[in-house]
Amino acid sequence: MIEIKNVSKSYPNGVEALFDVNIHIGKEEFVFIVGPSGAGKTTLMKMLYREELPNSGTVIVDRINVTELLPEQVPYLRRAIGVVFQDYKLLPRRTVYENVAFALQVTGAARSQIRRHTMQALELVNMLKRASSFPEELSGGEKQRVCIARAIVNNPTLLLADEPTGNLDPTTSWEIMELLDKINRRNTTVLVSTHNKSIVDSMKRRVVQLEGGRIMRDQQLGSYNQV
Amino acid sequence: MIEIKNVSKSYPNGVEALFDVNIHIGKEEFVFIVGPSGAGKTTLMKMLYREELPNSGTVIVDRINVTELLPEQVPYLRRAIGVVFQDYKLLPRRTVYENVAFALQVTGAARSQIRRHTMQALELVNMLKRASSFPEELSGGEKQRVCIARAIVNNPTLLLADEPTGNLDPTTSWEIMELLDKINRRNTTVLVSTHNKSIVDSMKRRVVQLEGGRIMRDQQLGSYNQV
Amino acid sequence: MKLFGDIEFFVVEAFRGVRRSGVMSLVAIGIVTVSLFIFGLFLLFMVNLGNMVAEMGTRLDIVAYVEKAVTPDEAAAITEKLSHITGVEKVRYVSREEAWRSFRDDFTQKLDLATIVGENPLPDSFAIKVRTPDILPKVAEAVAQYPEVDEVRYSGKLIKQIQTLIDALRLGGMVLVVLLFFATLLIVVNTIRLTVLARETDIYIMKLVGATRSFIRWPFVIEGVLIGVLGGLFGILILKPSYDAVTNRLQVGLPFLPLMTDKFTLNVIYLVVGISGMLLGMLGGYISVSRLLKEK
Amino acid sequence: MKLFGDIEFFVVEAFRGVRRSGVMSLVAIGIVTVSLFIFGLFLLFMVNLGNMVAEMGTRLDIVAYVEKAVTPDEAAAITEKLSHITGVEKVRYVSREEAWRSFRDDFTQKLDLATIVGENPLPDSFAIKVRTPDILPKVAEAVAQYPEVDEVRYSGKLIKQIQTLIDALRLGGMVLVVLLFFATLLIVVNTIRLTVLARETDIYIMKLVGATRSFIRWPFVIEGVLIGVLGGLFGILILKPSYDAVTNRLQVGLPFLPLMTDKFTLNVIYLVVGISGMLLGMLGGYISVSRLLKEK
Ligand SMILES: Nc1ncnc2c1ncn2[C@@H]1O[C@H](COP(=O)(O)OP(=O)(O)OP(=O)(O)O)[C@@H](O)[C@H]1O
Ligand SMILES: Nc1ncnc2c1ncn2[C@@H]1O[C@H](COP(=O)(O)OP(=O)(O)OP(=O)(O)O)[C@@H](O)[C@H]1O
Ligand SMILES: [Mg+2]
Ligand SMILES: [Mg+2]
Repeated sequence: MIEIKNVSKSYPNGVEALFDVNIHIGKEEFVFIVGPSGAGKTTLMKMLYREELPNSGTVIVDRINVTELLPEQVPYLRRAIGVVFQDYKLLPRRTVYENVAFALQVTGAARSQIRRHTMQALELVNMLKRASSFPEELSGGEKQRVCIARAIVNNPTLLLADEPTGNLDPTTSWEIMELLDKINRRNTTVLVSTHNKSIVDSMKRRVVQLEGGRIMRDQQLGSYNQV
Repeated sequence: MIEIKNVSKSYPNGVEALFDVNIHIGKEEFVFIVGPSGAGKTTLMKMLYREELPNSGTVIVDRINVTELLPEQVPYLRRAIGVVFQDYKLLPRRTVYENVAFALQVTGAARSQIRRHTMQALELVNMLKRASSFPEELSGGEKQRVCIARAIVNNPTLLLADEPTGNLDPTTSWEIMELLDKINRRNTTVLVSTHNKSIVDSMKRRVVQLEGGRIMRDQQLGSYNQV
Repeated sequence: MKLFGDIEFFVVEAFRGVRRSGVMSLVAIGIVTVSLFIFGLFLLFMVNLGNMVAEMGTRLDIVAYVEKAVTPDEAAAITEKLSHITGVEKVRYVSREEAWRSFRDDFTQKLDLATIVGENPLPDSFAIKVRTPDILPKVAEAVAQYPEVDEVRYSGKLIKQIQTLIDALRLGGMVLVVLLFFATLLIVVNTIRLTVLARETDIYIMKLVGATRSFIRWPFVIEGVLIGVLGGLFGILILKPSYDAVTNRLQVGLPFLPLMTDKFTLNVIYLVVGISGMLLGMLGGYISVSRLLKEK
Repeated sequence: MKLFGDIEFFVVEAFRGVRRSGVMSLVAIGIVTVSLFIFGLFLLFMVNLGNMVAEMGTRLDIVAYVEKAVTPDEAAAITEKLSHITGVEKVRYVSREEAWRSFRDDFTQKLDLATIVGENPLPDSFAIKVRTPDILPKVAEAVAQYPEVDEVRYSGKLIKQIQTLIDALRLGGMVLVVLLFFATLLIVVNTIRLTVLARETDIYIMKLVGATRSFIRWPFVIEGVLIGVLGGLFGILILKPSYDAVTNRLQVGLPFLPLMTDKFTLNVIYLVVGISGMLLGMLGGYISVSRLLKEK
């Protein structure tokens, strides 16, 4: 599903966020990306949905060479990838419902489908009752759940969740993780970047550890800290 | 230091965020506010620096009746309170340095003082090397640390930290908590809202648990979950 | 593609955009209103100025003198004949007695010509008004063909001056209208750009969740059209009563001013203002959103 | 308070604001430039129109007739005397021979008056130009006091018409200038409001970290001034060469048009444009930021 080869990335201001990163992730996998603040986790994900291009190396997602994609093709790549952004990136002038529905509207889905799927997704994250609120009327954790709903609403083939439980209490965090796990079992590749030690430790999945832009560890059935 | 009496708050859209809340917090205290997503933690903090006014009840901070404060006096209240906002609220068109310095500039501090204190605060959260970056060039955890630096830079008498470690790895989280603890011991009241179970459990401080806008538990030397 | 569904979606989105941007949309509509009002006012002013100068030209008479005195019947016949020349607006018979009276009134206050000259030396004549000053020479020539007409006079020099002035005004007016149109364009387009720039983040997020360029673009373009149309409409709603009030006032104080009050021409001008609003709004939306879409 | 430190801080902040808002500032400056350019153009147009009408008025002569023929020496003396009347611009001696020649040229093409009248019935006269048409009657009266002067003539009816036109233009021009000024005000103020609205969140955050209203306000006000001044400056930079080019052109094609080319008046107009930019920018910044500060 994902093939990252010799990818290096430095930002215009000179920060080297990734350095010669190589990862192969299969279609059925559920992978945790861990590492300290500023390690390059978000940057790695940005490579996959082409928000940023690597300075060198290739990125292949679902047989598509992301680095060589034409600008016109980028939207179609992004529709196949659901992203839970670390900073939510909700549209401020749209309600919760509209924010989630938007991810379906861009695909040109039928109105009835949009309605049904949006309701379902909001139900899954327990935000249906706040459907008509605007993002600024939500608590941190509520925004995060709306963002999760938007990421899963159009059944993406790849789900990137960047710190999806940073503002959630342990109980809700677990529910979300179980949701991601269920989505993974329904044939969606899932990549979760997280600082939540207890979740990583209990779920026993593949763990990729980044530090200073380099892969320090890539371990099946791993835990948060190297053992 | 803080005296919250019979405070209820419902937002214009009808959501009841707080319901008859009573808390007394002494000058020397370090208090954790815990509770599920949407419990009212952020709302409670907003009452203290008067971003929101309660529908009923009184809020007294440092002998000032916040609910009766004139608009002209609000800035002075806010200068005495350092806030780590859950969503950071960094000024997007200002560098990290400028963002932190701004909290001092509003107080009319001397230029040399501003420089010294800003540098110190950035050093404390380990962000000095990124002083000239703009917020959008930072990772989630880096933004969070800048926000912490801004909150502590003018030695507030009260420090409110809303989920200050949501985007930080466990190691950095601990460092930040130790920093907050040190600040508390230097005679600053500290209120931390958090979902971080392990930190609350190990620090053994007073824990106030909110749920659905009501106080469910107010316990000295408490842990994250009721025992 | 489900084109109609898309169009409906875009329109709904556009309305939502205008509504949800609140103050910003209102301010933008206000700016567009004012610009188009000024543009319309200027158009009206230019049309009136042109009208006045043209009218000034037609006030000049061609005077056709006849050799011998004519009877009232002959006078009526000649008036009738001359009226049929193309471009002639009005023909008036001026008897030699009338001419002498007015000549004396005009010129003999001091120099008692009447007593000097004794009898009336003037012939009968016809005063001919033409529609536009530029056809004066042609009409004069046509009038001269009539056997009854002895000699034709009109002030060629004055006409040339007026013609030059009309040409200058026409050219200058055109240049100014084009200039003001571009000014309005710049203001409207850039105002809409400001409203779009304020939603840079929205556009960026839309791109991130897989929206194609055109999917993002069209609602903004339609929003531009909406702002432009509303601005144009309000502009007209201020323009029309203002113009009516001003012309009514002027007509009373300065009845000799030839003001433009032709309903059709006025409506055309109002339409031009409205359509300008629409097109400029569209252009504004298109350009601004395209700029933002291009990045990365 | 450390007032100077504060002012310095506000100015630095303002410059930072303009620079960091990038495209938005540029667009705003562009809109202000265009609006002020139009405003300036209009001011110049109005001044010229006023000039032309006034000039038209002064082209009217007062004619002072003397009873008996005068010698060249006497003529010079009378000319000198009349020139000293307040409001008189120019006095020209017209001998009875000259008057007769021009009278015949003007009126006797057809009617052979010269042969009818035989000898020259006209007296010597003085053609007197006045500075402004409204003082014509007063000057005429003053001229009539001179013993050498037999009778004074001027066309009262034409003067009244022209006076009405001048008054109408003066009033209309004033109304239009005020109107256009308000239009410019609305555009500039609202443009700056758009740039401030886009930073609503910034203002909100500043309030949260303890900034007082005036601390937030002044940088925005100064930023408005900056945008206004820059817009005014660029407006003048386009206005001046445009006006010079147009007047040069017109002077060649229409030498009889009395165009305004007085350096001082022009500079005053340019200054007005520049200062308008500054004041409107300031007002824009003040109003917009105050609106945002008021909420809560
Ligand atoms: N747009 C940008 N411009 C410049 N530097 C950037 C940009 N985005 C990220 N960086 C820098 O790149 C490095 C990696 O950032 P990244 O966001 O990938 O970290 P992260 O692992 O997601 O951290 P966190 O856990 O704090 O979210 C950081 O040092 C960050 O400051
Ligand atoms: N501005 C607002 N308008 C309307 N409702 C709001 C607003 N802010 C918060 N709420 C609602 O009030 C309730 C309490 O919100 P609050 O932000 O205090 O929760 P919280 O305890 O901080 O949650 P989290 O842990 O997710 O940050 C939530 O249901 C939220 O949706
Ligand atoms: Mg990150
Ligand atoms: Mg919260």
